[in-house]
Amino acid sequence: MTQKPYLHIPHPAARPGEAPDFSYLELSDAGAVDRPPSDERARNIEYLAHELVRVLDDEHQATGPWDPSLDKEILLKALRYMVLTRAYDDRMQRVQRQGKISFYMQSLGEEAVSIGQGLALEPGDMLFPSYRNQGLFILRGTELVDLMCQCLSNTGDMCKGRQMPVMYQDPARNIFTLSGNLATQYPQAVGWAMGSAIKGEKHIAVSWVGDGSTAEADFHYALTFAAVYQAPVILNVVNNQWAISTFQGFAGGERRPFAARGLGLGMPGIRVDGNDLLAIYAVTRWATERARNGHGPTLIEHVTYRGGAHSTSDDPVRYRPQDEWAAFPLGDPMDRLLQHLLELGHWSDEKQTALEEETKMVVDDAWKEAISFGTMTEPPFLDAQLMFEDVYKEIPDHLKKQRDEMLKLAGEKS
Amino acid sequence: MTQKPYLHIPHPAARPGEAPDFSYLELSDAGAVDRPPSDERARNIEYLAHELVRVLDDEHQATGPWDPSLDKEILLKALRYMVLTRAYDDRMQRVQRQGKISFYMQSLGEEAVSIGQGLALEPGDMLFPSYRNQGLFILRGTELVDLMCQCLSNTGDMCKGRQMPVMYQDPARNIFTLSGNLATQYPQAVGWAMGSAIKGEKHIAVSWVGDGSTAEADFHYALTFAAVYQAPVILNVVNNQWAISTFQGFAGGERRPFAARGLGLGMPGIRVDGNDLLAIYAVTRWATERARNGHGPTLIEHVTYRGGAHSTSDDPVRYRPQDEWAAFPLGDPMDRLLQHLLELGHWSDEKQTALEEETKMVVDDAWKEAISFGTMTEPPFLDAQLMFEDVYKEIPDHLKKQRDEMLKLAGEKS
Amino acid sequence: MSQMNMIQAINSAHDIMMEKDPSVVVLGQDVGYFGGVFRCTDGLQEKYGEHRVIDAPIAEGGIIGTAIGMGINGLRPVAEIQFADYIYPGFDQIVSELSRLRYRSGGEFFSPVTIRTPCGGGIRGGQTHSQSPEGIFTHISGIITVMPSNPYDAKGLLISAIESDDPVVFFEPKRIYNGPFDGDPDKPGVSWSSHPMGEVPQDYYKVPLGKAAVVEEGDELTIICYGTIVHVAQAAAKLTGVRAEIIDVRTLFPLDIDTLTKSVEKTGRCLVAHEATRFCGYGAELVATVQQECFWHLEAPIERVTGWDTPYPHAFEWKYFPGQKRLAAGIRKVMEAG
Amino acid sequence: MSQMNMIQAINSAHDIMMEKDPSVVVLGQDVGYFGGVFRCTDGLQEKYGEHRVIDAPIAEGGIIGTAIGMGINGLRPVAEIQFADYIYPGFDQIVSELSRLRYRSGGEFFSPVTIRTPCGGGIRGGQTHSQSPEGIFTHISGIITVMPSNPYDAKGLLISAIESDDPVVFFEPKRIYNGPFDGDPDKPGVSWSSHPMGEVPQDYYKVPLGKAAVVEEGDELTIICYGTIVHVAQAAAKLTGVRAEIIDVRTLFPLDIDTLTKSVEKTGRCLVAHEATRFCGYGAELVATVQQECFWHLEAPIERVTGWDTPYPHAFEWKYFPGQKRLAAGIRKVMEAG
Ligand SMILES: Cc1ncc(C[n+]2csc(CCOP(=O)(O)OP(=O)(O)O)c2C)c(N)n1
Ligand SMILES: Cc1ncc(C[n+]2csc(CCOP(=O)(O)OP(=O)(O)O)c2C)c(N)n1
Ligand SMILES: [Mg+2]
Ligand SMILES: [Mg+2]
Repeated sequence: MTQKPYLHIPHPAARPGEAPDFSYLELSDAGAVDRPPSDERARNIEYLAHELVRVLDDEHQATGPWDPSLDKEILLKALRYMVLTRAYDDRMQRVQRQGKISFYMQSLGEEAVSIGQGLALEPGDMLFPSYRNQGLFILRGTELVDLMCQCLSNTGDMCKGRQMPVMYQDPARNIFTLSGNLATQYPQAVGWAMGSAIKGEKHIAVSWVGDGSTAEADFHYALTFAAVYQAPVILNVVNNQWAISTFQGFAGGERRPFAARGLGLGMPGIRVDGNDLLAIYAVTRWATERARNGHGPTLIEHVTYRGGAHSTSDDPVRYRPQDEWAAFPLGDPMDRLLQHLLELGHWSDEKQTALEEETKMVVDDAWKEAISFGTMTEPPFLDAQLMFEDVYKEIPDHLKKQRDEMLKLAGEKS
Repeated sequence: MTQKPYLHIPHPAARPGEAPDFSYLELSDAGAVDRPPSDERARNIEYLAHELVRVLDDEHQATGPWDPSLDKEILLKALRYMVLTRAYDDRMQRVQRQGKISFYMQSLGEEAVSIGQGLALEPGDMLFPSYRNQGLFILRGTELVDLMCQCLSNTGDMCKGRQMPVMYQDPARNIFTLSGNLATQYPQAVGWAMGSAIKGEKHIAVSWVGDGSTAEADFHYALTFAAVYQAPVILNVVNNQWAISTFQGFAGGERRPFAARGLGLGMPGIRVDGNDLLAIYAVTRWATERARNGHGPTLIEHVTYRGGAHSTSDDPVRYRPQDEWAAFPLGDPMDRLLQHLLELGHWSDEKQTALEEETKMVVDDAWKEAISFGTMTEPPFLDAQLMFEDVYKEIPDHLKKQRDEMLKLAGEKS
Repeated sequence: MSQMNMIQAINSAHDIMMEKDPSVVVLGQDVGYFGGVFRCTDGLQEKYGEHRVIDAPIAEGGIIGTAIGMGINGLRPVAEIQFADYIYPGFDQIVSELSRLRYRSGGEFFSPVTIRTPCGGGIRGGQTHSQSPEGIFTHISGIITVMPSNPYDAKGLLISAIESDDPVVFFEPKRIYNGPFDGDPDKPGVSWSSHPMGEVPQDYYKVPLGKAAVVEEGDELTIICYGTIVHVAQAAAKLTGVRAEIIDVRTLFPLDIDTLTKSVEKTGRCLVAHEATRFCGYGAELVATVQQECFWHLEAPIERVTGWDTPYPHAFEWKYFPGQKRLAAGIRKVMEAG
Repeated sequence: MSQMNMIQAINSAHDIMMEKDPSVVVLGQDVGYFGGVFRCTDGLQEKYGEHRVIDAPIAEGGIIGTAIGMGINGLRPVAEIQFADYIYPGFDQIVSELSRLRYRSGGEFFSPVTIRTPCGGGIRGGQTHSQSPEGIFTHISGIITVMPSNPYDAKGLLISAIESDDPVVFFEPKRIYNGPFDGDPDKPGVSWSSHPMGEVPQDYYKVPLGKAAVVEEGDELTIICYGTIVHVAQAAAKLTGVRAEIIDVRTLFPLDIDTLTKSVEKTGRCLVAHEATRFCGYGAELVATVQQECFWHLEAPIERVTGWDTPYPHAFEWKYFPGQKRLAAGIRKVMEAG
């Protein structure tokens, strides 16, 4: 077939007004993908990047070689934290709409990534999250009120008012500070992991970016350095199909999965059902074993869907079918875990209702406490002098002068 | 096998004083690799990135499905231009040693890449070379004297004295201006190719980088944009095993070939014997067909060896065995083509001697002419006012003032 | 004539140039189907097609690198970088390539790329959606740097930029996309429709690159500024009652030195103001140039009022922003000196 | 005490710090087995092993990004960028990350990375091996910027930089690696062994960050400069016979304003000189600061002598370089003014 050169423009399967269509997604059956030993040579396990590791089947049963055989307590913990993360998101989304915070970003539909992976990691492992990993903080125990205070830029804000909402951190729990610049955390995670190896420690680093962010230079740097030095790191691509208004095809996802991006460097990739908490847990354990035992990095692609808008500044109705999420073939991660637990008899609808109620109250209480530290419009306010701190370790003279100028002006009538 | 995480540090097979060892190179037999149709779907031809396309066998015969069946005239033309390129390099290397030019970079051992590919392309195809592609200029007809004048920064210099030696260009012959910054030309080539498709033209773009340069961001950008838009472009990685003092393992070449770097984006890669002019010609034709007929980009890795020092500022004796090139299993590209022509009876040792003599004279004459345009130390000199031109299309006022200041000072005694 | 806000004016400049010149193409993140996160390219893809209004991968260096290549191939690309804070991954292609192409090739190659990018604070964007990095671009030889302060100039300057064979980095102060802003965040927002510079011809016109505008005449003090601060300076001057001559630099490079010196020679006093951080900011060059050219006319030290030398904090946006109070204090200081 | 050139002094600073502090690691292109293209890291890998002196892929952004990560993990990385001209691919990690980490995290994270990079012209490097981009780094809040002018300072400042918990960009003027250079390319090369600042203790010592040095005392004129130009200024002052006070800024940020103002208050005249391009260069800030602080003492406009506002051309290196003649003319101009 001969034709003139043309510019191929990726098109999403459906635009507003059209019927959602996920036929482009290549799916494997639950349990269908082999599980190799975690020290297998990269070139022998390239199939993992092209198939889709799934554990939960259509009957909500765990099946196949990747079934992590989690005990009831862990499963219930996972459910609790997914419910909590969603309730937190929901509340923060609403307070943004009420003008109480300036901005917000939900992780709706992607909660299994943070909760499933968080459960599979050790506390000493260092996390370099993206802005849709609030579940990691919540799971590791960062207080909701602390997260809320950050979003409020109030007197309880861990960032001292410097960052937009959702740019959290938790050094005590080994979670790095979030950046507004996409993908910059990726090579940093690799460097951290290299540092761990240099020091002879067993901790690994883990980082996350979105599908769209894979086009950035830092993605390439991270994969290259990770592969060259066989750094003990897990690099995750959360493919939620969208990057603001552009679908994953604009990041090169039309022909091969993101999990395959490192194969050319000899870095194994695993494509996993990003809405299947068990599968996520299993592949993450596999990758931690590999990294921790000196067999190098793994790239994990989570196939999921961005259930909400990109952020509170975005309106997806303009660029994708409103009912697209409902048609997503991998469903809702929270619901799938719930069904699994019901199926196992570990849980009941009543308990779920009670959990959701209780969670809402927890979130309510946290919010009440958070606003007691001030809001954008209500005191107490952060001291504006903080603006001049932490630019350097010590405040340099010229910043002291500028601070004094500010204070002097604040004291004067205009 | 369990061990502590460690930092894997790539090691070249041999260091100074050790015996060269190329056992790490995975080679295919000549003629052994299948040739698919040029419109074959990328995922069906991934083997091309891992094997090694070779046409010339150990008996110097052309063999197998990739044999381009070139006629005698083209083969002899290829030989002539390889000889000329090497003679040019040799002369320029020597005049640098004599202090006549400030710097030089040879393409010794890699001449087949430029000559083989140059022959396979159309004159309207736009070339974005690296600094080791002098053969492209010579083949397309840029006068040696023009290349020499560039290296001399003299009154005949196409760059008006602004660039270090070897930073040529030839817009009339569709060759872009060289950059000292590695890999920057790669996304530019993709953009040019996108432009060609946007305009509905049939010209393709072709670019080259070294193995070491693949670690740069621009390599990633180029592959991503080329794959996303299916741009009509050929991207070449000239893997000459070394990047100044670091071997190709530091760019991630230890586990998988560079040709495989685009597979994860659905971009076909071909690994070719970079010292086999026939194989290079053949894979390039295949890639041009693919691009020109609207089937998108190809990444070609040329497996070759940097026969000389990195540049005249470098001393490879410090970091690699002196006799490494002699042990390189793919030989010397010029010699292999010569042997093929002898074998075919198209050429003789006498003719080769005559050609080499004649070529030397051509180069001698060119050099004599070039220095008549001035050298670093002998007039005529370029007018220093040129320094202020071409920063902008028109000289802005502040630069006119600076120029006048310079002229005034030049007129004064110090 | 019609009323346009700055977004509409920028959109109109694109539209007119794409209509007029088939070699004009637009690329950037979310600029195509969606029309841009600030909607500056709204409707263009529908009108000119997917081959001329191109959604790009999230790779600023790739956007600029491929735009350069398109420019070499005879196109005239307009690239949008979603926020100026995200231009740094493209910095190498801008500095090492775009701005040096003509020079290094002895004039044989050039690429007429225009890079548009929203800059500045005041929209609660915190440290990664508020930056004004113009001062690191004005130090780079080979590019033109522009920052308009109103819809009329934005359209006329953008058309000039697109037509220019020299590369242009075009900063758009996003705080005034929808209306002029005098620096007082407590006042209700104003729209461009009540502002004379919101009157924008629908057709083609140019505002020349390299020419400053005197937006207020005065004889007591010269205020040199650009972007959002032009409006703040006007309000601050009124506040103090000082008869200030206010100059909107508009094109930061090449700088219209004559307009500045003529004014300072008249007033003898000068204040330089911008939103960017002070140390080594663009204002330093303005001060250095004015003191050089007008030294013997100066009756007081030239004062700078700028953003503080810190990142732009989310919580203290209005303490960071050089608002009316800070400008007024600066004005008084210059007037009282000597 | 022993004689060292600047390369040896820099090497010694690495050696001492690696010996003293096991958390110091070195990474960069060709820095390991080979010892660096300028040999500044020669012998370190042999001594400290491949886990502490690391050859890196050719990816400046990756080098800086991973160095940041190592720093977060408690190491103290020293990253070499082979030429300052090639630092731009790492610009985003420097500006958006390295310099903002402490701030954005409310002081909870920081990464004590030192970035060393050779800069400046005079070695026939043409436009891509001659740049002096310090002025775009000094505009970035959150980093310290240093440029030594001799072996003694180079070692002492580098040790301070490595020990600093703030990130440092450390520019090394490569023209004076092997010997001081007074700006006259026709004179035979001089080695550091005949220069007092080539006397370098073998042991640990520090030159404090943020302190300028008065390298010549004088009362007629203040010359503010740094790097290679310090030596050119000394020669030029001699040429003119003017009793110039010559200040070597050494740390460009934070700037030692007191030393500058004290001198200008004494001399009343000031010349600022650097090799980088003029427009919006570091010199603009020096002029702006001095005119602000010393306005009432100034008897003449502050003059700038700098590289022209063009790229650094290969053929006209010495016409581009602000040599003795240009500095002398600048000195005379300032002395004759008023
Ligand atoms: C360097 C940089 N460029 C652009 C942006 C603006 N931006 C913020 S989020 C986003 C989309 C990211 O998409 P993806 O990586 O898929 O993550 P998702 O939002 O889907 O989780 C863009 C373009 C940015 N923050 N940083
Ligand atoms: C951005 C950038 N970083 C570093 C350099 C310095 N440098 C010049 S050539 C080179 C090695 C390149 O190796 P490779 O890409 O393998 O090409 P080869 O020289 O082997 O042809 C380096 C590091 C540069 N020119 N540009
Ligand atoms: Mg996404
Ligand atoms: Mg190489």
